[in-house]
Amino acid sequence: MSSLDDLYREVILDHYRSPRNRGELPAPPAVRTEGFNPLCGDEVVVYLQVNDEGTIDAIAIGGQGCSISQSSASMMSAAVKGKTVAEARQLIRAFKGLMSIHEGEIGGDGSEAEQGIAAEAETATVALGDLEALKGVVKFPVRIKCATLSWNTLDQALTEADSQD
Amino acid sequence: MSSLDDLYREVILDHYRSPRNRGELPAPPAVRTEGFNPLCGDEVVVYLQVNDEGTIDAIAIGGQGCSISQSSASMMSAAVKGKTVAEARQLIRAFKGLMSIHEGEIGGDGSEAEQGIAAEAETATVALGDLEALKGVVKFPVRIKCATLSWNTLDQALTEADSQD
Amino acid sequence: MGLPADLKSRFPLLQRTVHDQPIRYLDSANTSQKPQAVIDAMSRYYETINANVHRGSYEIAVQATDALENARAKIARFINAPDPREVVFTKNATEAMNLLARAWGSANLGAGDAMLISEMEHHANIVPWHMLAAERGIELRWIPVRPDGHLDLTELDRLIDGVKLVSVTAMSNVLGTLNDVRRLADAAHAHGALIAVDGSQFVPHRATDVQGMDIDFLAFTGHKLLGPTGIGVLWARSEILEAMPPFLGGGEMILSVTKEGFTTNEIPWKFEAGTPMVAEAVGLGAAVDFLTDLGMEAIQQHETELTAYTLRTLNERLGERITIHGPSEPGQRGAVFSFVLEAVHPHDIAQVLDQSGVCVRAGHHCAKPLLSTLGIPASTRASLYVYNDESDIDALAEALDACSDYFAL
Amino acid sequence: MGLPADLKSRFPLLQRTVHDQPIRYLDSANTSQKPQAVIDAMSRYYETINANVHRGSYEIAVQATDALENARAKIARFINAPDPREVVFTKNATEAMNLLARAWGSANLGAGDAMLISEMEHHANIVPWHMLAAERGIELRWIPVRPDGHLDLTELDRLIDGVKLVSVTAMSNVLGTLNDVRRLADAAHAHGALIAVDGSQFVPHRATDVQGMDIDFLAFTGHKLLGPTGIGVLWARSEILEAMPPFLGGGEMILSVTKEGFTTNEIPWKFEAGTPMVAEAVGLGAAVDFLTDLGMEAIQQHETELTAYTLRTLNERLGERITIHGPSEPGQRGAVFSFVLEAVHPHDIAQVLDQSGVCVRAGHHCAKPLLSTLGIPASTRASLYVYNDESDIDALAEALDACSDYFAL
Ligand SMILES: Cc1ncc(COP(=O)(O)O)c(C=O)c1O
Ligand SMILES: Cc1ncc(COP(=O)(O)O)c(C=O)c1O
Repeated sequence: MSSLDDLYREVILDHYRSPRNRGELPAPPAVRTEGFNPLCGDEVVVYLQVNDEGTIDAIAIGGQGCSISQSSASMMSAAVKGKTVAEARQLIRAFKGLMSIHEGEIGGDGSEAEQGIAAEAETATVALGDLEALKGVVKFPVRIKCATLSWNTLDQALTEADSQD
Repeated sequence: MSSLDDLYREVILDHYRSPRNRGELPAPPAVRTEGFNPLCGDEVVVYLQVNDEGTIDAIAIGGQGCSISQSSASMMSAAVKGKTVAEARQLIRAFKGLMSIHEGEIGGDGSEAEQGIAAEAETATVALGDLEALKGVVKFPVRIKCATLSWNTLDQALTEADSQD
Repeated sequence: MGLPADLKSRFPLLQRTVHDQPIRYLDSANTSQKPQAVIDAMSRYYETINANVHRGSYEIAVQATDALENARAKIARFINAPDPREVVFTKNATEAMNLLARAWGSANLGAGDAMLISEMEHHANIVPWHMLAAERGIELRWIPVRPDGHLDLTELDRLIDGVKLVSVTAMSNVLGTLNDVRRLADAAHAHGALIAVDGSQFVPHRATDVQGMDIDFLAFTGHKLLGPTGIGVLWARSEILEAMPPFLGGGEMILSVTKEGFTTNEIPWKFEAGTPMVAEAVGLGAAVDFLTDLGMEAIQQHETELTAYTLRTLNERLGERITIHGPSEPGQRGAVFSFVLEAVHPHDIAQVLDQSGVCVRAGHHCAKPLLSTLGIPASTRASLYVYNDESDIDALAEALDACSDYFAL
Repeated sequence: MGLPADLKSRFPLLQRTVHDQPIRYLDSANTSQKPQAVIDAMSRYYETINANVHRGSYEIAVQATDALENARAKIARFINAPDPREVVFTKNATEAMNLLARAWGSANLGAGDAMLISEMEHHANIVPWHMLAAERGIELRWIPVRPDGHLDLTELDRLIDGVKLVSVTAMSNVLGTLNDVRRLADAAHAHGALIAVDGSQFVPHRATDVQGMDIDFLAFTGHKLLGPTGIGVLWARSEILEAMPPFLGGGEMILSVTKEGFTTNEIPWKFEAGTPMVAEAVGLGAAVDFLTDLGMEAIQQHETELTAYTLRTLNERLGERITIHGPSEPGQRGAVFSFVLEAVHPHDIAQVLDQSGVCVRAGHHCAKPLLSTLGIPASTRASLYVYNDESDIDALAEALDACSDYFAL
């Protein structure tokens, strides 16, 4: 199963088996946002708390899904915790850049593909750390939506948190 | 054009060029019935007058269409004029027997195909005269509807004449 | 009887490899593979007699028309319909259900009228009714599904009382459950209702007899039946079709058109607006010939044996780690296996199995209400057809075992 | 430029004989013949990657999905659509018009609203509106046709005032008339109306640019475009598609289904209920590649030259005996010739010509209101495409001459 190892890197399986920041936050004050992949039934719930300085001081992840969507959510939560909203948004763009090389081709949403081109530039400059492990997903285009699910949900949560003030 | 001569026998072209009983009858007392082939736009109008003894004492043909539908109508009018209603109905069955060998196969109406089997027996016993010339039509299944159009219209006219009394 | 030993070799796609492994195609409930005979029948149509139908009097137009109408007659015989005019061609089973809902439904179902479907329906037998319900306020009732995968008919009398239409699947595309259609038909008719059957999964796998089942409508789809994409069938009794208003408007379905209005053609053409799927009908006719040559009895026997083998093999090999949904008795179900593997998500299973050439589907199988009832967000499904054999099941079991190890802690 | 000299040889059907004569296929406005490349693309699809789309994560399911979506993208480029998501696959142009009438029409046209079509429309662009009119009491207005075969636009301002939709053909399937779509689009937009174009005859024969024409909807059909039966297209601007309610209900078009209701998928899948016509989309993609390789400019030039040759040849050979309807200037029309031959009925002409291998259509060409306006119950129609050449026209003229003699007194 060698080529599978490109997809299921050890760090991915680790996040899948021991997800970080798993749980709930009281909402409000946190915002609660759901993301949904109708193709496979995957579900991610993001609980997000942004403090007055614009820093994400708490995040929790609920839902269920495949190893890719769940590990991506776990890594995402670890990566944005303690970051400012602006930094988190930059990370979203960078991660989409990492993913978007094939996105859109499988008929998902053309618009994301276009964003992708701009985002790829971003990817070069932002350190993704563990998230780099998800790069292998690009070879499996149907799984890209799994990987980006939690990031799209985070994006929505940030927008909602913004509009709360 | 040799095989065409099976279809366009001399007597058919003769009836096409010089149609018998062409015209109209005042209705009432005559009945007036229209037949229509939506595939090719052919149209036959039958004017029929049946006297108290149940004899067809006048018939006239209107409409327009291809050589097969028009010559069939012309021959039909000549064949039934002076006949009783019962004789005319027998002739209709006999003519359909002549035609029905292929009818129904082209998706026209399955029901006529079934009638056909019974009618073929009739064909053997009734003298069709000139009408035999239309036998060649059977080799050209799409034209069978052209040949039977006036006969179906006559059938309807007879039914209407019946219900007039 | 029995199926020919070389059957797999007649399906060109099954000769290919995937990731250097022989392909193990276990997704026939989704779509079937096509024998060379079906592919060739369509190519031959295009290469020799392609022309528009019902319109031309020249030689190839007559041949094309005959090809279309002969296919219709073959399909009528295949389901034991009394009259080919009762076979309406659609683009898939979904369009057939929509035709039923729109043309029959909008003439016969009004505000306050009730109809009855089941919890194990495919979205194709749910969404058209939701749309009709939203438009006209009809009431949709549901026959529940028991934990063992059978319909729960204990409350049938109450549920069916006052409904105008019962619409159920003959075989579940998720659980493989074979429903007792004749019993439902009798109940429907006893209550003055009509019965429609979704035969998408049943017709490819079992001898179908619309008269024996005593049903009023049957929908099925060509691509699950060794046939091409782009064609499906709605069968209905001729008196019903004759009384129904048309569905789509355009050429072929009219007798006459003026600026003021139109008159409709005879059945079945009244329901076939526009240029029909001629090559697809020819392909479906060839598929039906192929199945008839194999014999539907032999197919049933093959699939029942393989069902027993599959249940036994998966349970033996994976033990506690696997839960297979649906009826446990091989004789009461088709060869469709939805299962959950401990600690591995269906999407991951499908992905990992693909590396071994094993094609299975992960997801909701277009039956979300059923998955809600079963309490699972998604399942993995392996589904078999004439070309599958024990070696495919062995490969499946082997791959599942390895997958389970791979994801184990 | 110019078309390759061996083009006919790439169409297998055109190699056959009819009644021992080489076939002269002159019925392409009805349906076109298919190049080997298109037939092979579909066979190859079935033989190598056939699987259900948008649902599987295994290798061939991904390949099948890519094949479908790549075909969509090719077709979008072919008509210069800005976004592949604007291309909705239907089973034919007729279904595309019904989708428009049902989904857009029922949300946007109510009692008393008016729309405008023309007297030269095909039944596919008439009957769906008659059906909608019967259901909701909309007013259908008609642009008249002049005796020379052009639309009579003298009263356009009055006719278009207050309408919500203009729906016209870009090219008449009876007369060959090319309409000034851009002028009609400007008039529609100036009056706050949308414009739909029936491109069934235009798209196969002329470079199509939905942005250049500034239209809102375009319908066309695969089988007239060197493609297979069973596929058509509705193109519409994405904002319009997004605002439209769904058409048919079932799998693929949903995001979620519960017992209570459903939510719709994104465009274009929202409008594609059930298993799509995958092989047919692949075939249509191959057809579009074939036409693009030939070059739409070269095709237009070829057809315009052949149109001039046809008009000249028929008039010279048959003189007073023939009346050819439609515009007389080769540059203002497509290569579709409806004619009446003195004293011979169209049905007889088609039959007699078939004996010489010449395939023409006789009848009303699914445009009865137009034939009423022209005052003829039926006509004979010869229509050309890329594979026709002067020898076909010579054979037509020869056969018509003989036919006219045969029926002469
Ligand atoms: C102008 C026009 N519109 C629509 C159609 C309908 O196409 P289809 O029958 O493929 O739906 C045709 C051809 O029949 C046509 O010529
Ligand atoms: C039970 C059942 N009904 C209906 C359908 C719909 O078939 P199609 O997508 O070909 O319309 C399917 C398959 O997808 C099915 O399994």
